Amino acid sequence: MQFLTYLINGISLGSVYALIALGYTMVYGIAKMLNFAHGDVIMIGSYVVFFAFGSFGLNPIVSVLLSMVVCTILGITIERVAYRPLRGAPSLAVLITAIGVSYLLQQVAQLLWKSDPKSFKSVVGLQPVSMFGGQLVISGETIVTIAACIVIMIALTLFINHTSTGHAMLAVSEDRGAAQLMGVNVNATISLTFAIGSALAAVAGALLCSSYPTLQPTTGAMPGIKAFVAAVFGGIGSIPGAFIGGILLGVIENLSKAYISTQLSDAIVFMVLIVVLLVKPTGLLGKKINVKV
Amino acid sequence: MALLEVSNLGIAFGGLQAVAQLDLSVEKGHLYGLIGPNGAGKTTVFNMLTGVYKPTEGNIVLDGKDITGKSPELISKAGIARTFQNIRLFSDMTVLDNVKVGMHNQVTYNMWTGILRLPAYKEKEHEMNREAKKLLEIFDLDGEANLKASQLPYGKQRKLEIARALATNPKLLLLDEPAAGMNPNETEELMQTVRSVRDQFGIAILLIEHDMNFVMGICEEITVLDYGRVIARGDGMTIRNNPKVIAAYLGGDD
Amino acid sequence: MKKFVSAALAASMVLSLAACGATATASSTTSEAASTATTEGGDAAVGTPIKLGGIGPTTGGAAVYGNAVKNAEELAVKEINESAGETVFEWQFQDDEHDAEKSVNAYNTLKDWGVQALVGPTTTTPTLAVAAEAANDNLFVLTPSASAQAVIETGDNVFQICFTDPNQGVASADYIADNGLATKIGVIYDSSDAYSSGIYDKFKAEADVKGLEIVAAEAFTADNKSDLSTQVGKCQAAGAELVFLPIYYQEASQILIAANKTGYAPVFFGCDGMDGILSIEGFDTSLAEGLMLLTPFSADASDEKTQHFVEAYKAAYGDTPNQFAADAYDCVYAIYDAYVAGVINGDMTASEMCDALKGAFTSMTFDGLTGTGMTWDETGAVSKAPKAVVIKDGVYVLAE
Amino acid sequence: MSLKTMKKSTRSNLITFGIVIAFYLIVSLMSVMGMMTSSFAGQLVPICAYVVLAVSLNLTVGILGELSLGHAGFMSVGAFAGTLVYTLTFENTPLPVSILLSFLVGGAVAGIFGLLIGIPVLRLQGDYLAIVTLAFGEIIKNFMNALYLGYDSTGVHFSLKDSASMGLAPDGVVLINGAMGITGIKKASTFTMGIILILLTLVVILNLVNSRAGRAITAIRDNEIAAQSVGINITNYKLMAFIVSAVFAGMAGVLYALNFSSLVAKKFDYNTSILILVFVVLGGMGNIRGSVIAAALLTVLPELLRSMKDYRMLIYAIVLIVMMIFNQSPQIVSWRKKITAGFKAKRAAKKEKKEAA
Repeated sequence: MQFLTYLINGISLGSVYALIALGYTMVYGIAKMLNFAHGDVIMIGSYVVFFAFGSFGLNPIVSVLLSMVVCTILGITIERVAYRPLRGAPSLAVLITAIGVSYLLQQVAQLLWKSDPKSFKSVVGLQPVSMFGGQLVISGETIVTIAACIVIMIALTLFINHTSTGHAMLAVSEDRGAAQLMGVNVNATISLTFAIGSALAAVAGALLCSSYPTLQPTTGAMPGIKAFVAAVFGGIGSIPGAFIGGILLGVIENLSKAYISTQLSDAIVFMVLIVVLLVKPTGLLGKKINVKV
Repeated sequence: MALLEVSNLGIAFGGLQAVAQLDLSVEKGHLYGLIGPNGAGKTTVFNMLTGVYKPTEGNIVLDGKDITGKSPELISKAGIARTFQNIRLFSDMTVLDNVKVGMHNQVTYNMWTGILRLPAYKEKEHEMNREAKKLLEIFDLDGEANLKASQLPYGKQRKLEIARALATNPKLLLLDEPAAGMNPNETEELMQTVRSVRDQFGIAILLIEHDMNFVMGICEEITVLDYGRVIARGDGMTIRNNPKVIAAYLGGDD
Repeated sequence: MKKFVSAALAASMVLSLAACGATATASSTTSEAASTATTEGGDAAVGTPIKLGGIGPTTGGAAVYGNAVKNAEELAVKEINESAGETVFEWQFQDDEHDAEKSVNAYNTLKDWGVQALVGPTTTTPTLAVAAEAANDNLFVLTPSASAQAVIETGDNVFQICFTDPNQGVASADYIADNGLATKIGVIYDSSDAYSSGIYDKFKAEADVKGLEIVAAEAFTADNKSDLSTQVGKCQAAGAELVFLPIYYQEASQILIAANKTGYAPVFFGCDGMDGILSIEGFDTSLAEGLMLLTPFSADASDEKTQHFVEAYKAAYGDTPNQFAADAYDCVYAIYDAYVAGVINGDMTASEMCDALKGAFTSMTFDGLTGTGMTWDETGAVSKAPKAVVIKDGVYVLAE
Repeated sequence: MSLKTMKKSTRSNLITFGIVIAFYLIVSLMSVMGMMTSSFAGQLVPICAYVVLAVSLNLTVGILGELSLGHAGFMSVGAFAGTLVYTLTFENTPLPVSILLSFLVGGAVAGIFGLLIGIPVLRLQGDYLAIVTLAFGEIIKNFMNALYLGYDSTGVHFSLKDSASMGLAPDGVVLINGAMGITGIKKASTFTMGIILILLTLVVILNLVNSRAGRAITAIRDNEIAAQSVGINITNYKLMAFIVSAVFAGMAGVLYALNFSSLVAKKFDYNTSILILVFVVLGGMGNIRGSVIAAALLTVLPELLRSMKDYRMLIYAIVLIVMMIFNQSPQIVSWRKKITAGFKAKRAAKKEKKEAA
């Protein structure tokens, strides 16, 4: 029974990673860039929800929607101002700029909302599900997070494979030059990708902080890195991969905390990651890269 | 025994048999052509010969030594050099350095000699520079020695690739569409160069080419591939009149 | 292109070198100007102001502590200067991002400014680095909150106003054992944090002596603190009746929430880092009901000093001060006491002032927010009585 | 040989050395003349350490072309190994010997880790490799944070849990105390040592780059398949680049650690790795001189911004973004080229006019 509890803890954590990783992988898959500022967009989104829902008492759904709008605008602005000028530059240049944006967002948050932590009020009203006479409890947040992951995963897959905009995204991801020749507006498509990624970040932020309610300007940083690891774990660019990677990461992390060492759980997670990548160099569900000679 | 003996060579990707039952033998000093319609498996043959792909069946013997399935590095050391269909130069390095990289296993000194600038360093570098410049002269590239490879015009890039391949001191040189993208004048010039390279270095050359004039003009023997199998073999005349070849190229349905 | 970039970089490098020189001169002139201004404007009897420097993380993950210290120091300096009617202290605070290297940089910046005594750094790791530098310079260091034993071992110029970690660990174990709170103890601590693991080590040693059984000792790290439910679960599974939390209040609040979710309700017991838990914006304080902590300070205390401080702090910075702020406030006032006693004045060199303050601190008794009758021994450790408080109806109540 | 007839690369290298030596002379002169601020003096050793780190990382990122996000990990193992040697030997060995020994051990240990991390490098590419190096750095950090090491009369003890689990006798000495790391280090690093390490790093890496091995490494970056086709052993040269890079990162770690009285694992986190990467990218990938200058400049920058108070790191972030765009944006680069070309043309025209006149 104890094992099941730890497993459930792992799945709840993993579902949060998965939710963040979906945004990562989406942006990576289409725009081919590691958006290191994704975690910080999540943090900004969480603050919006915190104030809208916690302080002004708006309806939780309205708060999350508001946060999605704010994050979408933020995401598009970041892309326009910081990333677009670097299109065509080496990918590392964009990576470093993304890190700069990440610092910037953290600093702005600190100046606006100060560094003292806020305790986030959960946006999930669902009662926990209790099983085996209360020995096993699954929180409402976990259920909602997993449901959100699955809905988003399916919606994204459908959107990309079955709409013309989605096809445009695929074309941009395959070959930007060719897509442009075929009349796809590359800039608009990438902007849209960032818009969707950032809207997902807002949802992820609300659910991250509902499960783990300490909100600070640095809140997004570490989950952001972990989600990035999860995305790579599952095969970066692959939407189901992000989900599986996230869940696995959370489960491994929590089981190693439970049965091996709480100090070394991160080291264990990362070692598993390295082993997985050695066996499957492009992650669990990643596409094999074939170099044509 | 011929310089290169290929017998029953084949490779399958997944379920797709890309090349099957290929026999090929190239004599020392010969100019040999490998032709066939697009997708016939010509480049795949090159990739097997140079170790990029591991054949699923058959043998490759170079100068009496079995090199089947060896790594590209070892095959280069054994004496096969190549150029690529889509030019693969070290584009951020100078033209001279590209050729010097080609000499990697010809003029050697270890890491410490380089770091500590031991006397051998100067000596070997001089030797390399001298040899490299000679090669560049042959291809009329000596004037551009200090340009970056990416700054060269297309035709010269193709030549540089051949120069680099020759720098490895090969016994057999594989040229993958050397005349692609060249105008008739350039092609003519290239034919001269290829011939003179063969004569000067006394090596065998196996080339893939779509330009029939080029192939017929310089190759002593030609093998035609279609769907991964040999459909004809012989000199230019024989090939030109072979109905199977004509059918393959014209897309006939016999 | 590359050439252009390197040329540009080189040029700015030279500029920055020049700027380095220039900043120093500029700042010294401004401070001179400032001091002249105060002498002209103040009463005739005014002495040279004492330059107090503060260091702490005002950006990055630990910014909440640094900002508390910064605000409280600023408040104390302002109050002192106002009530004295003269500029007793000039004060400057530098950010160290909770990093030893940056903290030494901050210290050197303060030195260039002419700092005479240091109130800081805030966190343990930076303090260790700065204390060693200050020991070389013989500059007085009074840290509000760097509580490791190693901090005061660095030199005889280093004093703490907070409890030393071993002290807290031992005091906590003693309190738990002596009051018979529990025999089966769980601990959740931050193994990546010097403060937390320091207290835990000593707690464990003392618990063994006192016959307390530590049934679960679970750690988390700075990178791995969003999910603490497994640690809570392990304490629950091990049957811990009391969970000792030698950690800061943000993580503690997460643990309380996680325990509440699974219906686990042991006694939670914290140290001074726990103070602040009731003032987290948005935190449901009913979860902290019954939480015990050993703390030198409580923002709810009814004494006049505390109430005045909390009010002034709230008015100036908008939130409730925590224990870091209180410690920093005390630091400034302790040095002010030495000034009032005539031990130090602004005309002393930093080294003279250090010697004078060493003498003053080892002989004086100080009443502050975080304790009355505080004294210091030669090592720089403070002696004050921690108060055990328990949270009842959302406020601290002295535990019997 | 005059400067003009010299090979272009040799000349460029000499300029790089010249910059470092000039920097040393200027700083020495300033400190003799008493013009040095404490703030700047205090940054000198870290600047040297970061320069060495940037130059060594440039070997993997710029010359070999593999993205590494774990450089701080090498720095960490080097720093801990070197500092341990130093604290154990400095009391009964002549100081220079003790310092030299700690640098050698620090470099060697980091080199071994370079080999270890080099192995996955051979199988992975691009972002997957980047994440493995990041993971490596985090594993090192996590592990060192949990490591307790000490010795007593019965021998060496260690634990990965807490200090009590070491089972040290009361007379025992704790060497590494978990998150507290190593404390009470007697400061030993000097600016001169730092400059010597920079020069050593530059000599080794520049000479390596301009030799047979360096050409092989560059060739692998430009085109791995072509490099194989001319008989280059990819494995050997990738590992060589990783190991050399790690050795110097380790030595930089020792230099850094011996500059402070305490050493904690937390310092060497992924933020530090990224910071070093920022130096490399901003200075220009493969451009060693650029790394030297960018590392020095960006280390000083946050200190220069101290007058900005609360806005310091905000401005730092903005400067970083603006510099990246200014340096790397294709449009701005071509725009800048046009302007400089315009200048050159004007100057040439002027010259011609003069000559004509």
